[in-house]
Amino acid sequence: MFAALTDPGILQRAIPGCESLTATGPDTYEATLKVGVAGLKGIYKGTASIRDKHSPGSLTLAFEGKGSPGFVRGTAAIVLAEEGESTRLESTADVQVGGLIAAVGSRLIEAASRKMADDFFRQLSAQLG
Amino acid sequence: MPVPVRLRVNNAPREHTLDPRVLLVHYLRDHCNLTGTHVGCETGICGACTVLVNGKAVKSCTMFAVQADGAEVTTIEGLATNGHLHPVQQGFWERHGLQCGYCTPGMIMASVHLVATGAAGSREQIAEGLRGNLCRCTGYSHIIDAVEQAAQAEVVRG
Amino acid sequence: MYPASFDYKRPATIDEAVALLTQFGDDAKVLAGGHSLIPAMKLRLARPRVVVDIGRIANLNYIREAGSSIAIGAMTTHQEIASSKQLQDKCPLLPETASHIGDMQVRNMGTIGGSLAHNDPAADYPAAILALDAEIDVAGPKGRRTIRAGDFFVDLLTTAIAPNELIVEVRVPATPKTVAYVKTEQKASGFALAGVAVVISPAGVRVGITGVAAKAYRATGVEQALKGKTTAEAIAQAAARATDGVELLNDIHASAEYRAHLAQVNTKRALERAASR
Amino acid sequence: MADQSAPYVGQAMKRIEDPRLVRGAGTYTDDLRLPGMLHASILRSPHAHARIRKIDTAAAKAIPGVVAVLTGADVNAACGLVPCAAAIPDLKAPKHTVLAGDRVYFVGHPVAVAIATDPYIARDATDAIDVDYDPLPVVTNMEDAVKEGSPLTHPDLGTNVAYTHSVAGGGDIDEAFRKADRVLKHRLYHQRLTPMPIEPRGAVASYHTGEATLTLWSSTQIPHLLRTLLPGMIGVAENKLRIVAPEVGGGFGCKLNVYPEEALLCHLAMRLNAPVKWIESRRENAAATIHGRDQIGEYEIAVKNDGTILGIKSRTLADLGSYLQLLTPAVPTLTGLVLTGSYRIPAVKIDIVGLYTNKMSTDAYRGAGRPEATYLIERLMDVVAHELGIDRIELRQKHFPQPKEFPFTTACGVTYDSGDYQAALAEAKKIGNWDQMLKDRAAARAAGKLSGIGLSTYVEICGMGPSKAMPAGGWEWGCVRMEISAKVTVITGVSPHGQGQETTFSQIVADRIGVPIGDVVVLHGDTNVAHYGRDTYGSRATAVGGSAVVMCINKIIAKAKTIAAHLLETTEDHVEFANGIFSSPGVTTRQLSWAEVAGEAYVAKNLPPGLEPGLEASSFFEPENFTYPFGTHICAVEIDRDTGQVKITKYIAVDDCGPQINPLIVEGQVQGGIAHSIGQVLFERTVYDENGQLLTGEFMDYPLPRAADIPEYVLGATVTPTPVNPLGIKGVGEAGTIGATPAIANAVLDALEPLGITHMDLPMTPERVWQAIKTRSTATV
Repeated sequence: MFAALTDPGILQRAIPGCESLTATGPDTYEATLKVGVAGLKGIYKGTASIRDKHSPGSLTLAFEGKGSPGFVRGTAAIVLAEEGESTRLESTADVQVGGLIAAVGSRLIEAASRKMADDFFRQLSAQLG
Repeated sequence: MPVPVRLRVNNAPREHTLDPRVLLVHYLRDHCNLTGTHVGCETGICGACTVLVNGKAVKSCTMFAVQADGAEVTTIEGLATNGHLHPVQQGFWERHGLQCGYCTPGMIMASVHLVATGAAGSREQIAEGLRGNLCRCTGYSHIIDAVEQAAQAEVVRG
Repeated sequence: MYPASFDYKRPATIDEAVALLTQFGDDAKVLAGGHSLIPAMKLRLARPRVVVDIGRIANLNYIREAGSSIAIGAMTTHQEIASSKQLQDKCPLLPETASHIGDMQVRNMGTIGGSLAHNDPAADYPAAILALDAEIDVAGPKGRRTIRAGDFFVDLLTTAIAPNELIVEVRVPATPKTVAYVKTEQKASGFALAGVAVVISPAGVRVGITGVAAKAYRATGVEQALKGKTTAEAIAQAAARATDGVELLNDIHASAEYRAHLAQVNTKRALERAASR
Repeated sequence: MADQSAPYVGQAMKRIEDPRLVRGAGTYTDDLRLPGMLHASILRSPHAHARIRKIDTAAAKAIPGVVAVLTGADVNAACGLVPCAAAIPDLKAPKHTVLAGDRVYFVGHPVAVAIATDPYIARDATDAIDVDYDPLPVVTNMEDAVKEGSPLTHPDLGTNVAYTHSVAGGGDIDEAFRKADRVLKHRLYHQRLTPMPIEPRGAVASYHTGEATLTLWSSTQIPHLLRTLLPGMIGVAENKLRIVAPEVGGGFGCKLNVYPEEALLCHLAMRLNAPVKWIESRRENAAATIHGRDQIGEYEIAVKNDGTILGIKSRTLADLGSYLQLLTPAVPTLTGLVLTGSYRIPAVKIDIVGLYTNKMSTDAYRGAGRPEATYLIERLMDVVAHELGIDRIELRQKHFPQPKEFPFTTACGVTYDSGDYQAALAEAKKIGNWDQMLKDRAAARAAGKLSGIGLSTYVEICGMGPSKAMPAGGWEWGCVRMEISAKVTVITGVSPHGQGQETTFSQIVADRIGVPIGDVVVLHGDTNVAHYGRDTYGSRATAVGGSAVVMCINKIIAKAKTIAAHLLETTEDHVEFANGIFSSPGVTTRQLSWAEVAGEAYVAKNLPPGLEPGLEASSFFEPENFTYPFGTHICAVEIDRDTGQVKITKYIAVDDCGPQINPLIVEGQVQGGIAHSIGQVLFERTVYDENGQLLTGEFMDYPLPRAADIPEYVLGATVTPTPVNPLGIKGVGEAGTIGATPAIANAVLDALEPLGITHMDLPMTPERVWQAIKTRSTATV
């Protein structure tokens, strides 16, 4: 499970809108994300990294990217708990957006970031499952 | 890819080839040189850009010019007839319904539609009808006076 | 203020529109009244490569009886719905709701199809569409299909319409006069902080709520609690369940707690108003 | 239409400005079109604080139609520093370049500019600029900024404290507090507000190579101050620079500034040798045009048990934002000047700390400093009345100076010119039917409703002002020319943008010169026409600018009398002038019209020996003091207990701005001002999140009052002329905003008083009101 979480292929498929993920160093990647909801999407280029790895229990995924509507920074702290046969995945995601998108989209941002985080973990579960 | 647009603006035929991303308000201002229609925001809230398209008040900043292909557009410049102010324009003048004048063309065009559709029957109705037009100068009271006067003048004329 | 460039397509028929959407897929956006799409494009939050303007497709703008329902073309404007005598008579909830949308200019341009397809979490129509249990017809490469209101609103800004499909018609049932839409608006934008649509009919009570969650929803908790009763006491108790099981929105305009409260108050008021009609 | 037989002054005349404006024929900055004009679009920082590692403009430059893409490195050396005119001792000021240097300090900070042949392409180009930012720690809250160890807005300054400023006045403050029976404490917050004129800012610059002169059209309140201050930035001499304020679509103080874009546009026009236009978007306006207010004050008030107020101490934190704009640090100090309001309060001590945060600068927004003071003192009056169980009107009356005590010097060190505060209060109670309002409130409360009445008896500082007290001089200039055709041209140094001085000055001139009002033309807003001026702000235009015009009229009439005496073959002391006619009763029956006198003045065939030809006069009017308009506002509200919605059910305002030249215009100013207060008290606020992101960047998120928010008004006036100018007028541009904020807030709290709620921060949004009701209801149940 933990290994899967650090597998770039799985990550790319799990991260919503991740169009490319290229390793540039240990646990760091250059990433292009098409982030947003429905028609309101922006292309963000930046870096993704895996931090605070404590195998097999927890890690943090971080993304930092910029695009014309502003910038996006997000972290997902993931805690894995063994529960008998299965592994329970607990996560907290924190997304910060800046620039234009923050100024005009505050109405939608929280809901949008929540949806993106939900999508991520749903995809991740699917990839892992 | 530019697209052809044919329409009537203030009773005159117009024909242009336009980049489809050109907003109606920019078309009116920059291609027709009708700068009375103003721009105050980019989210369709302030109403400074209000014009009539086929007789209905719309926000010309929230419409591509190509969408008005074939339409009849009336701007503030087309409101007076034979040099005589429209009763709504007259009302705004007489009741001090404007200060800086920037929101005024949009406010007047929206009011013209309200009066024409019989939706200016009371002060409450006028205030509600002007919900799509912001003014930062007047505090609206004199604007409502102006539209009320114009609506009454229309009844008398009507 | 200045949208990015795009290619403009103006299909003359629904089939042409569907073909274009099929051809361009995710790169295309449908332009109906434009009041959701164009502001997003001006801010460059949306930058479709192709805009498919369905404004010139014939026969998408109508309100007519269709058996026990009223059929409304996708390009019918909010104003046309708000002022339709036919709807006021047969399905008064929809015009009442339409009259709360945006402002006069927005209602003159905005369309029911465009609004539903955008599925803004604080739009007014979805509450009524859910409370009416309306049907939405979409056209796609394989022809038309009908989506029930309950299946239509999938998530934030996301609907059951496929990328190559287009809303063509909305059908609402005839209802008694005992309906109401009560809304508290976000002061700046006019969108709903909590908008509650209620239909009381012999078949039961249906409540649709918008503005408080990522998408509009049927307040089934309220409906069940009422058990068809609309006494003051029953309403007060049922309204308290307006946001049961709902993950609430929270922003600078209203906390989750206040949204939930407004949903309850407006549910109570809408039920009272509907019952009194 | 104006009554031609009565004086124009005093009549509620239609405005001369309006025929062009209601036809859409006014020319605003964005309406200018010059041959070969280019369009600029500015790229702004999405970060509240960051280091700029690298800016890549190659992709932007490659777009067809893009003429140039420039960054701070390209333009800052040629554009100088954005000036601050406020002189505060020991002020720590960051260097404010036109575009960001190696750091950005607020969201919206200009970083680069793209210039193209079309505004759409310019906007495409800013999208294509790639900036590599390294985000830095951010401070957005002034109470955090003042703490040790806070992130620093400007690390090079070593502190977030821009200045501290103390004013102590009147008697011994410590003594006052020792003698007090009680000391009441209160904390009041004046939220950050965005002025939001409907016309955003904008500028067009054009360089004339042959003459080596530059013209800048700008949507500004202060063309003359720009002409004074821009030369130091862009290296063009004052007399080679022409500033034009065309029609300006509202200002409210936010266009009383020198902005980086104005210098940048001048530079671009010279650099590219082409006219360049820049028009702000609403989002840019919300992010990078000054904000207002944002003060937190902690107050202590020393009182005797009989209600006598002995002294007030305040400690105010003022959030200045990241840079000092023209008057940024001065605005909070204005609060200190009228803190005692319309009351005799013998001792005051005020400490102000101005703080830098990673936000847009604050500066003068309608009322500038005085709404803050008035809100404080008028809230404190209600707090004292409530705590001591004294009637709030009696408490106020007890502290009013009496009319015969004027000029009245306050503990804050200013001298109120004239006033009859009791008369305004009495008039407001009368026209509002105060006793009935109390009965209605009692009945509403008995019926279980939350009903409240609030009032404020305010005084403000206007007619700015005596030059000694103003950073750039407070005089005003005017010129009146009697043309050879007997038409009258008036040129004023004030720069109206909605206040209607084309009309009110015409009224003054037509009456005093005795010509039909249609023969008067008022010119303004172009420094090549109005050579000198100090522009429009601080409710000064008519009080100070109108007085300069009166001085000119007097000079012209005096000269015309000299000419008339010569033509009538008599001496000046035998010439009478009335209604545009020169006569000499008892000497001759011959009368001279202006046409005859002006004709002679210009053809100059038969002038008195030694008299220069022409009939034109210019004057600088220097006011000896500010003016101090005052009044009483009363507001009644009802609150929806379930939702917290506040509805204003009645609003009464009695304002004394001295004699009114045009009551219709005065009414418009008052109503407009009250609307700003309705917004401030009930819903407006500028919100930054903890990362310094601006969350109220559009009208979608920053609510302006709409027509349906406005109550029916009952308006009245008292008339107490000021002795400080020849017109006796005091100014009215800010009265509504100054008087109304506390009246509305006091009404809301009066409605909630039965629930034991005595305080709420602004804005009193439905959610805040509901939360307060809920908390109290739970506590008391």
